[in-house]
Amino acid sequence: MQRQSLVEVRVLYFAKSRDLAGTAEEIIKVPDRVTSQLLLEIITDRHIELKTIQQNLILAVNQDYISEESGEIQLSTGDEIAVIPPLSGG
Amino acid sequence: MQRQSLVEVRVLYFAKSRDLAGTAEEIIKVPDRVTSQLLLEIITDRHIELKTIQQNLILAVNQDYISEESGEIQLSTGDEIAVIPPLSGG
Amino acid sequence: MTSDQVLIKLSSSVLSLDEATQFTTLPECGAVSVFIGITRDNCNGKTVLHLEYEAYEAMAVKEIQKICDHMLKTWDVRRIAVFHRLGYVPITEASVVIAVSSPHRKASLEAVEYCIDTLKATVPIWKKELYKEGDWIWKTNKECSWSKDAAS
Amino acid sequence: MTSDQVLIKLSSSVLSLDEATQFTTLPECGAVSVFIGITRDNCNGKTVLHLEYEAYEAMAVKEIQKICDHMLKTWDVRRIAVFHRLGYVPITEASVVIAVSSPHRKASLEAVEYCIDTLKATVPIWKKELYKEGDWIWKTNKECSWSKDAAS
Repeated sequence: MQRQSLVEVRVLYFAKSRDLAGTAEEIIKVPDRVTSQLLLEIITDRHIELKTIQQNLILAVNQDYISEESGEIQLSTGDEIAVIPPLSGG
Repeated sequence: MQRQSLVEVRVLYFAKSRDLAGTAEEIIKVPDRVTSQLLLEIITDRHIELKTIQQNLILAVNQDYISEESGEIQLSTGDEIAVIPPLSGG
Repeated sequence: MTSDQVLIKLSSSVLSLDEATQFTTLPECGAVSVFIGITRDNCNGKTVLHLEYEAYEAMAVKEIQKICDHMLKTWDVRRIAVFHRLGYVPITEASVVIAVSSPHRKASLEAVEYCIDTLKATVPIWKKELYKEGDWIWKTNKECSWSKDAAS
Repeated sequence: MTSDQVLIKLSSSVLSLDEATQFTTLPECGAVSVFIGITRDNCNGKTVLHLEYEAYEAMAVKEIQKICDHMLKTWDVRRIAVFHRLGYVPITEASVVIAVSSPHRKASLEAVEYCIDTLKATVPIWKKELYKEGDWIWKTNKECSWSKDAAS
Protein backbone atom coordinates (compact mmCIF):
# COMPACT_ATOMS: atom_id res chain seq x y z
CA MET A 1 0.00 0.00 0.00
CA GLN A 2 1.17 3.53 -0.83
CA ARG A 3 2.51 5.63 2.06
CA GLN A 4 -0.28 7.58 3.65
CA SER A 5 -0.63 10.89 5.46
CA LEU A 6 -3.37 11.83 7.88
CA VAL A 7 -5.65 14.72 7.16
CA GLU A 8 -8.08 16.61 9.40
CA VAL A 9 -11.66 16.39 8.29
CA ARG A 10 -14.96 17.60 9.72
CA VAL A 11 -17.53 14.87 10.33
CA LEU A 12 -21.24 15.77 10.47
CA TYR A 13 -23.88 13.57 12.06
CA PHE A 14 -27.60 13.79 11.34
CA ALA A 15 -30.87 12.46 12.75
CA LYS A 16 -30.38 9.00 14.26
CA SER A 17 -26.63 9.04 13.61
CA ARG A 18 -26.39 12.24 15.68
CA ASP A 19 -28.51 10.74 18.45
CA LEU A 20 -26.22 7.70 18.61
CA ALA A 21 -22.92 9.55 18.19
CA GLY A 22 -23.90 12.08 20.83
CA THR A 23 -22.60 14.95 18.73
CA ALA A 24 -23.61 16.91 15.62
CA GLU A 25 -20.04 17.33 14.38
CA GLU A 26 -16.40 16.78 15.21
CA ILE A 27 -12.95 17.15 13.72
CA ILE A 28 -10.99 13.91 13.28
CA LYS A 29 -7.83 12.69 11.55
CA VAL A 30 -8.16 10.09 8.82
CA PRO A 31 -5.89 8.70 6.12
CA ASP A 32 -5.82 10.83 2.98
CA ARG A 33 -6.73 7.84 0.79
CA VAL A 34 -9.60 5.63 1.91
CA THR A 35 -12.51 3.57 0.66
CA SER A 36 -15.97 4.45 1.93
CA GLN A 37 -16.05 1.16 3.85
CA LEU A 38 -12.81 1.97 5.68
CA LEU A 39 -13.93 5.53 6.40
CA LEU A 40 -17.23 4.27 7.85
CA GLU A 41 -15.29 1.76 9.96
CA ILE A 42 -13.06 4.52 11.35
CA ILE A 43 -16.09 6.64 12.23
CA THR A 44 -18.13 3.86 13.84
CA ASP A 45 -15.06 2.76 15.84
CA ARG A 46 -15.10 6.23 17.40
CA HIS A 47 -18.79 5.93 18.26
CA ILE A 48 -19.55 2.33 19.06
CA GLU A 49 -23.29 2.93 19.28
CA LEU A 50 -23.26 3.67 15.52
CA LYS A 51 -22.39 0.01 14.91
CA THR A 52 -26.05 -0.81 15.55
CA ILE A 53 -27.08 1.06 12.41
CA GLN A 54 -23.87 0.80 10.38
CA GLN A 55 -25.60 -1.30 7.70
CA ASN A 56 -28.07 1.58 7.23
CA LEU A 57 -25.54 4.36 6.88
CA ILE A 58 -23.83 5.84 3.90
CA LEU A 59 -21.37 8.68 3.69
CA ALA A 60 -21.08 11.88 1.70
CA VAL A 61 -17.81 13.66 1.03
CA ASN A 62 -18.11 17.38 0.35
CA GLN A 63 -21.83 16.93 -0.25
CA ASP A 64 -21.52 14.05 -2.71
CA TYR A 65 -22.65 10.56 -1.82
CA ILE A 66 -19.92 7.93 -1.90
CA SER A 67 -20.18 4.16 -1.99
CA GLU A 68 -17.98 1.10 -2.51
CA GLU A 69 -18.34 1.79 -6.22
CA SER A 70 -16.55 5.09 -5.67
CA GLY A 71 -13.36 3.11 -5.07
CA GLU A 72 -10.51 4.79 -3.26
CA ILE A 73 -11.20 8.41 -2.35
CA GLN A 74 -8.63 11.18 -2.02
CA LEU A 75 -9.23 13.33 1.07
CA SER A 76 -7.77 16.73 1.96
CA THR A 77 -7.57 18.75 5.13
CA GLY A 78 -10.83 20.60 5.64
CA ASP A 79 -12.99 18.10 3.75
CA GLU A 80 -16.49 17.53 5.09
CA ILE A 81 -17.73 14.01 5.74
CA ALA A 82 -21.42 13.44 6.44
CA VAL A 83 -22.79 10.32 8.14
CA ILE A 84 -26.17 9.79 6.53
CA PRO A 85 -28.91 7.54 7.94
CA PRO A 86 -31.85 6.41 5.78
CA LEU A 87 -33.73 9.35 4.30
CA SER A 88 -37.25 10.39 5.16
CA GLY A 89 -37.80 13.69 3.37
CA GLY A 90 -40.77 14.53 1.19
CA MET B 1 -92.90 0.84 -38.42
CA GLN B 2 -94.97 1.43 -35.31
CA ARG B 3 -97.41 4.36 -35.32
CA GLN B 4 -95.76 7.45 -33.96
CA SER B 5 -96.85 10.59 -32.16
CA LEU B 6 -95.08 13.90 -32.17
CA VAL B 7 -93.75 15.40 -28.94
CA GLU B 8 -92.54 18.92 -28.17
CA VAL B 9 -88.93 19.06 -27.06
CA ARG B 10 -86.55 21.86 -26.21
CA VAL B 11 -83.36 21.91 -28.32
CA LEU B 12 -80.27 23.66 -26.95
CA TYR B 13 -77.36 24.77 -29.13
CA PHE B 14 -73.85 25.50 -27.85
CA ALA B 15 -70.64 27.10 -29.12
CA LYS B 16 -70.23 26.57 -32.86
CA SER B 17 -73.59 24.84 -33.17
CA ARG B 18 -75.24 27.95 -31.69
CA ASP B 19 -73.28 30.22 -34.05
CA LEU B 20 -74.44 28.18 -37.05
CA ALA B 21 -78.04 27.63 -35.92
CA GLY B 22 -78.44 31.30 -35.09
CA THR B 23 -80.21 30.51 -31.83
CA ALA B 24 -79.35 29.19 -28.36
CA GLU B 25 -82.57 27.22 -28.01
CA GLU B 26 -85.91 26.46 -29.59
CA ILE B 27 -88.96 24.28 -29.13
CA ILE B 28 -89.64 21.79 -31.92
CA LYS B 29 -91.85 18.78 -32.58
CA VAL B 30 -90.22 15.43 -33.19
CA PRO B 31 -91.40 11.81 -33.31
CA ASP B 32 -91.61 10.21 -29.87
CA ARG B 33 -89.37 7.30 -30.97
CA VAL B 34 -86.18 8.12 -32.85
CA THR B 35 -82.59 7.06 -33.31
CA SER B 36 -79.90 9.65 -32.63
CA GLN B 37 -79.07 9.73 -36.34
CA LEU B 38 -82.68 10.57 -37.28
CA LEU B 39 -82.94 13.17 -34.54
CA LEU B 40 -79.74 14.84 -35.72
CA GLU B 41 -81.07 14.77 -39.29
CA ILE B 42 -84.29 16.50 -38.20
CA ILE B 43 -82.33 19.19 -36.38
CA THR B 44 -79.81 19.87 -39.14
CA ASP B 45 -82.66 20.00 -41.70
CA ARG B 46 -84.05 22.93 -39.69
CA HIS B 47 -80.68 24.69 -39.70
CA ILE B 48 -78.93 23.90 -42.95
CA GLU B 49 -75.68 25.58 -41.86
CA LEU B 50 -75.29 22.83 -39.24
CA LYS B 51 -74.81 20.31 -42.07
CA THR B 52 -71.25 21.64 -42.41
CA ILE B 53 -70.34 20.26 -38.98
CA GLN B 54 -72.89 17.45 -38.69
CA GLN B 55 -70.11 14.81 -38.65
CA ASN B 56 -68.67 16.57 -35.60
CA LEU B 57 -71.89 16.76 -33.58
CA ILE B 58 -73.42 14.45 -31.07
CA LEU B 59 -76.60 14.80 -29.10
CA ALA B 60 -77.54 14.57 -25.46
CA VAL B 61 -81.05 13.80 -24.23
CA ASN B 62 -81.86 15.06 -20.77
CA GLN B 63 -78.14 15.58 -20.09
CA ASP B 64 -77.05 12.09 -21.19
CA TYR B 65 -75.01 11.55 -24.34
CA ILE B 66 -76.69 9.39 -26.96
CA SER B 67 -75.20 7.64 -29.98
CA GLU B 68 -76.15 5.10 -32.62
CA GLU B 69 -75.37 2.48 -29.99
CA SER B 70 -78.22 3.88 -27.89
CA GLY B 71 -80.62 2.40 -30.44
CA GLU B 72 -84.14 3.78 -30.58
CA ILE B 73 -84.84 6.44 -27.97
CA GLN B 74 -88.20 7.17 -26.36
CA LEU B 75 -88.89 10.91 -26.15
CA SER B 76 -91.54 12.75 -24.12
CA THR B 77 -92.96 16.24 -24.20
CA GLY B 78 -90.63 18.59 -22.35
CA ASP B 79 -87.47 16.55 -22.95
CA GLU B 80 -84.27 18.52 -23.48
CA ILE B 81 -82.08 17.79 -26.51
CA ALA B 82 -78.58 19.30 -26.66
CA VAL B 83 -76.60 19.68 -29.89
CA ILE B 84 -73.02 19.22 -28.81
CA PRO B 85 -69.99 20.21 -30.93
CA PRO B 86 -66.50 18.85 -30.14
CA LEU B 87 -65.46 19.62 -26.57
CA SER B 88 -62.66 21.96 -25.52
CA GLY B 89 -62.91 22.21 -21.76
CA GLY B 90 -60.02 21.77 -19.35
CA MET C 1 -72.28 21.39 -5.93
CA THR C 2 -70.87 19.73 -2.83
CA SER C 3 -71.01 16.42 -1.16
CA ASP C 4 -68.88 15.15 1.66
CA GLN C 5 -66.07 14.12 -0.69
CA VAL C 6 -66.54 16.13 -3.89
CA LEU C 7 -66.63 19.85 -4.56
CA ILE C 8 -67.49 20.94 -8.11
CA LYS C 9 -67.67 24.58 -9.19
CA LEU C 10 -68.26 26.32 -12.50
CA SER C 11 -67.34 29.95 -11.97
CA SER C 12 -67.14 33.19 -13.92
CA SER C 13 -64.62 34.63 -11.45
CA VAL C 14 -61.01 33.74 -10.63
CA LEU C 15 -60.70 30.13 -9.44
CA SER C 16 -59.43 29.69 -5.89
CA LEU C 17 -56.51 27.30 -5.57
CA ASP C 18 -56.61 27.78 -1.79
CA GLU C 19 -60.26 26.73 -1.65
CA ALA C 20 -59.47 23.58 -3.65
CA THR C 21 -56.51 22.58 -1.49
CA GLN C 22 -58.27 23.47 1.75
CA PHE C 23 -61.28 21.36 0.81
CA THR C 24 -59.06 18.37 -0.01
CA THR C 25 -56.66 18.59 2.97
CA LEU C 26 -57.55 15.96 5.60
CA PRO C 27 -55.64 14.66 8.63
CA GLU C 28 -55.56 11.13 7.21
CA CYS C 29 -54.20 12.24 3.82
CA GLY C 30 -50.48 12.57 3.28
CA ALA C 31 -50.83 13.73 -0.32
CA VAL C 32 -52.67 16.37 -2.31
CA SER C 33 -52.06 16.40 -6.06
CA VAL C 34 -53.18 19.43 -8.05
CA PHE C 35 -53.55 20.16 -11.73
CA ILE C 36 -53.97 23.74 -12.96
CA GLY C 37 -54.81 24.39 -16.62
CA ILE C 38 -53.72 27.88 -17.60
CA THR C 39 -54.54 30.20 -20.49
CA ARG C 40 -51.54 30.25 -22.86
CA ASP C 41 -50.55 33.29 -24.90
CA ASN C 42 -50.01 31.42 -28.15
CA CYS C 43 -51.31 28.59 -30.24
CA ASN C 44 -49.72 27.38 -33.48
CA GLY C 45 -47.89 30.63 -33.95
CA LYS C 46 -50.87 32.89 -33.30
CA THR C 47 -50.96 35.29 -30.37
CA VAL C 48 -53.88 34.58 -28.05
CA LEU C 49 -55.46 37.63 -26.38
CA HIS C 50 -57.83 35.75 -24.09
CA LEU C 51 -60.24 32.84 -23.90
CA GLU C 52 -63.98 32.59 -23.49
CA TYR C 53 -65.43 29.44 -21.99
CA GLU C 54 -69.00 28.25 -22.31
CA ALA C 55 -70.69 25.23 -20.71
CA TYR C 56 -73.86 23.20 -20.79
CA GLU C 57 -73.75 23.76 -17.06
CA ALA C 58 -76.16 21.20 -15.66
CA MET C 59 -74.69 18.43 -17.80
CA ALA C 60 -71.12 19.57 -17.17
CA VAL C 61 -71.64 19.18 -13.41
CA LYS C 62 -73.24 15.77 -13.99
CA GLU C 63 -70.35 14.54 -16.14
CA ILE C 64 -67.75 15.83 -13.65
CA GLN C 65 -69.63 14.03 -10.88
CA LYS C 66 -69.39 10.79 -12.91
CA ILE C 67 -65.63 11.30 -13.25
CA CYS C 68 -65.31 11.84 -9.51
CA ASP C 69 -67.44 8.77 -8.72
CA HIS C 70 -65.13 6.69 -10.89
CA MET C 71 -62.06 8.14 -9.15
CA LEU C 72 -63.48 7.37 -5.70
CA LYS C 73 -64.20 3.78 -6.81
CA THR C 74 -60.87 3.21 -8.55
CA TRP C 75 -58.33 4.78 -6.20
CA ASP C 76 -58.01 5.28 -2.46
CA VAL C 77 -58.74 8.99 -2.75
CA ARG C 78 -60.66 10.84 -0.09
CA ARG C 79 -61.57 14.32 -1.41
CA ILE C 80 -61.77 15.81 -4.89
CA ALA C 81 -62.21 19.44 -5.93
CA VAL C 82 -62.87 20.29 -9.59
CA PHE C 83 -63.24 23.97 -10.52
CA HIS C 84 -63.74 25.20 -14.08
CA ARG C 85 -63.78 28.80 -15.24
CA LEU C 86 -66.55 30.16 -17.48
CA GLY C 87 -66.69 33.33 -19.52
CA TYR C 88 -63.71 35.60 -20.16
CA VAL C 89 -60.31 34.27 -19.04
CA PRO C 90 -57.16 36.39 -19.52
CA ILE C 91 -53.67 35.01 -20.21
CA THR C 92 -52.02 33.15 -17.29
CA GLU C 93 -55.28 32.80 -15.33
CA ALA C 94 -56.50 29.32 -14.52
CA SER C 95 -59.26 27.72 -16.59
CA VAL C 96 -59.35 24.58 -14.49
CA VAL C 97 -58.16 23.61 -11.01
CA ILE C 98 -58.31 19.99 -9.88
CA ALA C 99 -57.16 18.85 -6.43
CA VAL C 100 -57.21 15.27 -5.14
CA SER C 101 -56.21 13.97 -1.72
CA SER C 102 -55.17 10.47 -0.68
CA PRO C 103 -53.34 8.84 2.23
CA HIS C 104 -50.42 7.97 -0.12
CA ARG C 105 -49.29 9.91 -3.15
CA LYS C 106 -49.51 7.36 -5.98
CA ALA C 107 -53.31 7.36 -5.84
CA SER C 108 -53.69 11.14 -5.96
CA LEU C 109 -51.10 11.49 -8.74
CA GLU C 110 -52.82 8.88 -10.91
CA ALA C 111 -56.32 10.12 -10.12
CA VAL C 112 -55.60 13.76 -10.94
CA GLU C 113 -54.24 12.73 -14.34
CA TYR C 114 -57.31 10.58 -15.02
CA CYS C 115 -59.52 13.50 -13.99
CA ILE C 116 -58.08 16.10 -16.37
CA ASP C 117 -57.82 13.59 -19.24
CA THR C 118 -61.43 12.47 -18.85
CA LEU C 119 -62.75 15.99 -18.26
CA LYS C 120 -61.29 16.97 -21.62
CA ALA C 121 -62.97 13.98 -23.27
CA THR C 122 -66.48 14.05 -21.76
CA VAL C 123 -67.50 17.33 -20.10
CA PRO C 124 -69.60 19.68 -22.27
CA ILE C 125 -67.49 22.81 -21.97
CA TRP C 126 -66.19 24.79 -24.96
CA LYS C 127 -63.28 27.18 -25.38
CA LYS C 128 -63.22 30.09 -27.82
CA GLU C 129 -59.71 31.35 -28.45
CA LEU C 130 -59.47 35.03 -29.42
CA TYR C 131 -56.43 36.21 -31.33
CA LYS C 132 -54.51 39.47 -31.59
CA GLU C 133 -55.48 39.76 -35.27
CA GLY C 134 -59.16 39.98 -34.30
CA ASP C 135 -60.20 36.50 -35.40
CA TRP C 136 -61.25 33.64 -33.16
CA ILE C 137 -61.93 29.93 -33.22
CA TRP C 138 -63.85 27.33 -31.20
CA LYS C 139 -61.19 24.82 -30.13
CA THR C 140 -61.41 21.04 -30.12
CA ASN C 141 -59.74 18.76 -27.58
CA LYS C 142 -57.89 15.86 -29.19
CA GLU C 143 -59.44 13.75 -26.42
CA CYS C 144 -62.94 14.36 -27.82
CA SER C 145 -63.98 11.08 -29.41
CA TRP C 146 -66.49 12.48 -31.89
CA SER C 147 -64.26 15.10 -33.42
CA LYS C 148 -63.26 14.30 -36.99
CA ASP C 149 -60.53 16.95 -37.13
CA ALA C 150 -59.14 17.12 -33.62
CA ALA C 151 -56.69 19.98 -33.21
CA SER C 152 -55.13 21.53 -30.15
CA MET D 1 -31.71 29.38 -4.17
CA THR D 2 -33.06 30.71 -7.44
CA SER D 3 -32.17 30.55 -11.04
CA ASP D 4 -34.28 31.60 -13.97
CA GLN D 5 -36.10 28.25 -14.05
CA VAL D 6 -35.73 26.72 -10.59
CA LEU D 7 -36.74 27.93 -7.14
CA ILE D 8 -35.65 25.79 -4.18
CA LYS D 9 -36.46 26.66 -0.58
CA LEU D 10 -35.88 24.96 2.75
CA SER D 11 -38.02 26.78 5.28
CA SER D 12 -38.89 26.65 8.95
CA SER D 13 -42.16 28.50 8.35
CA VAL D 14 -45.36 27.59 6.52
CA LEU D 15 -44.70 26.77 2.87
CA SER D 16 -46.38 29.08 0.37
CA LEU D 17 -48.37 27.28 -2.32
CA ASP D 18 -49.12 30.65 -3.92
CA GLU D 19 -45.43 31.45 -4.21
CA ALA D 20 -44.76 28.08 -5.86
CA THR D 21 -47.57 28.44 -8.38
CA GLN D 22 -46.82 32.10 -9.08
CA PHE D 23 -43.18 31.29 -9.77
CA THR D 24 -44.12 28.51 -12.19
CA THR D 25 -46.95 30.29 -14.05
CA LEU D 26 -45.75 31.51 -17.47
CA PRO D 27 -47.66 32.78 -20.52
CA GLU D 28 -46.34 29.92 -22.67
CA CYS D 29 -47.32 27.23 -20.17
CA GLY D 30 -50.78 25.72 -20.30
CA ALA D 31 -50.18 23.42 -17.33
CA VAL D 32 -48.96 23.60 -13.75
CA SER D 33 -48.86 20.33 -11.81
CA VAL D 34 -48.43 20.47 -8.05
CA PHE D 35 -47.66 17.91 -5.39
CA ILE D 36 -48.19 18.71 -1.71
CA GLY D 37 -46.95 16.29 0.95
CA ILE D 38 -48.95 16.75 4.15
CA THR D 39 -48.41 15.73 7.76
CA ARG D 40 -50.75 12.82 8.53
CA ASP D 41 -52.30 12.24 11.94
CA ASN D 42 -51.60 8.52 12.08
CA CYS D 43 -49.07 5.92 11.09
CA ASN D 44 -49.53 2.16 11.56
CA GLY D 45 -52.23 2.70 14.14
CA LYS D 46 -50.32 5.25 16.20
CA THR D 47 -51.55 8.81 16.64
CA VAL D 48 -49.05 11.32 15.32
CA LEU D 49 -48.86 14.65 17.21
CA HIS D 50 -46.49 16.43 14.84
CA LEU D 51 -43.34 16.00 12.80
CA GLU D 52 -39.88 17.45 13.05
CA TYR D 53 -37.77 17.69 9.92
CA GLU D 54 -34.02 18.04 9.75
CA ALA D 55 -31.77 18.50 6.71
CA TYR D 56 -28.16 18.51 5.66
CA GLU D 57 -29.13 21.80 4.09
CA ALA D 58 -26.32 22.55 1.67
CA MET D 59 -26.39 19.01 0.28
CA ALA D 60 -30.19 18.90 0.21
CA VAL D 61 -30.26 21.97 -2.03
CA LYS D 62 -27.57 20.43 -4.23
CA GLU D 63 -29.46 17.13 -4.60
CA ILE D 64 -32.73 18.93 -5.34
CA GLN D 65 -30.91 20.99 -7.99
CA LYS D 66 -29.72 17.74 -9.60
CA ILE D 67 -33.31 16.46 -9.66
CA CYS D 68 -34.46 19.69 -11.31
CA ASP D 69 -31.63 19.60 -13.86
CA HIS D 70 -32.70 16.08 -14.82
CA MET D 71 -36.34 17.21 -15.13
CA LEU D 72 -35.39 20.14 -17.37
CA LYS D 73 -33.37 17.79 -19.59
CA THR D 74 -35.95 14.99 -19.71
CA TRP D 75 -39.25 16.85 -20.17
CA ASP D 76 -40.38 20.05 -21.82
CA VAL D 77 -40.87 21.78 -18.48
CA ARG D 78 -40.16 25.47 -18.04
CA ARG D 79 -40.22 26.30 -14.31
CA ILE D 80 -39.87 24.20 -11.17
CA ALA D 81 -40.46 25.16 -7.54
CA VAL D 82 -39.45 22.78 -4.75
CA PHE D 83 -40.13 23.85 -1.17
CA HIS D 84 -39.42 21.66 1.87
CA ARG D 85 -40.34 22.39 5.47
CA LEU D 86 -37.81 22.10 8.26
CA GLY D 87 -38.33 21.96 12.01
CA TYR D 88 -41.70 21.50 13.69
CA VAL D 89 -44.64 20.68 11.37
CA PRO D 90 -48.16 20.24 12.79
CA ILE D 91 -50.82 17.90 11.42
CA THR D 92 -52.28 18.91 8.01
CA GLU D 93 -49.53 21.41 7.26
CA ALA D 94 -47.40 20.85 4.16
CA SER D 95 -43.94 19.33 4.48
CA VAL D 96 -43.21 19.60 0.77
CA VAL D 97 -44.65 21.62 -2.11
CA ILE D 98 -43.53 20.91 -5.67
CA ALA D 99 -44.86 22.84 -8.67
CA VAL D 100 -43.88 22.24 -12.30
CA SER D 101 -45.03 24.12 -15.39
CA SER D 102 -45.04 23.01 -19.03
CA PRO D 103 -46.73 24.05 -22.28
CA HIS D 104 -48.73 20.76 -22.25
CA ARG D 105 -49.85 18.81 -19.22
CA LYS D 106 -48.31 15.35 -19.76
CA ALA D 107 -44.81 16.70 -19.14
CA SER D 108 -45.66 18.49 -15.92
CA LEU D 109 -47.67 15.53 -14.59
CA GLU D 110 -44.82 13.08 -15.24
CA ALA D 111 -42.14 15.46 -14.02
CA VAL D 112 -43.83 16.24 -10.72
CA GLU D 113 -44.14 12.51 -9.98
CA TYR D 114 -40.46 11.97 -10.83
CA CYS D 115 -39.55 14.89 -8.58
CA ILE D 116 -41.30 13.68 -5.41
CA ASP D 117 -40.19 10.07 -5.97
CA THR D 118 -36.55 11.04 -6.46
CA LEU D 119 -36.58 13.59 -3.64
CA LYS D 120 -37.63 10.81 -1.28
CA ALA D 121 -34.81 8.61 -2.55
CA THR D 122 -31.85 11.02 -2.68
CA VAL D 123 -32.29 14.25 -0.69
CA PRO D 124 -30.69 14.26 2.78
CA ILE D 125 -33.72 15.26 4.82
CA TRP D 126 -35.01 13.32 7.82
CA LYS D 127 -38.40 13.13 9.49
CA LYS D 128 -38.96 12.48 13.17
CA GLU D 129 -42.51 11.41 13.93
CA LEU D 130 -43.74 12.24 17.43
CA TYR D 131 -46.60 10.24 18.91
CA LYS D 132 -49.39 10.91 21.38
CA GLU D 133 -47.92 8.34 23.76
CA GLY D 134 -44.75 10.44 24.09
CA ASP D 135 -42.45 8.26 22.00
CA TRP D 136 -40.96 9.10 18.64
CA ILE D 137 -39.12 7.55 15.74
CA TRP D 138 -36.88 8.61 12.86
CA LYS D 139 -38.71 7.45 9.74
CA THR D 140 -37.29 5.77 6.65
CA ASN D 141 -38.58 6.24 3.11
CA LYS D 142 -39.03 2.96 1.27
CA GLU D 143 -37.42 4.77 -1.70
CA CYS D 144 -34.12 5.05 0.18
CA SER D 145 -31.78 2.55 -1.47
CA TRP D 146 -29.47 1.98 1.47
CA SER D 147 -32.09 1.23 4.05
CA LYS D 148 -32.12 -2.42 5.11
CA ASP D 149 -35.48 -2.18 6.88
CA ALA D 150 -37.48 0.32 4.87
CA ALA D 151 -40.77 1.19 6.51
CA SER D 152 -43.28 3.94 5.86
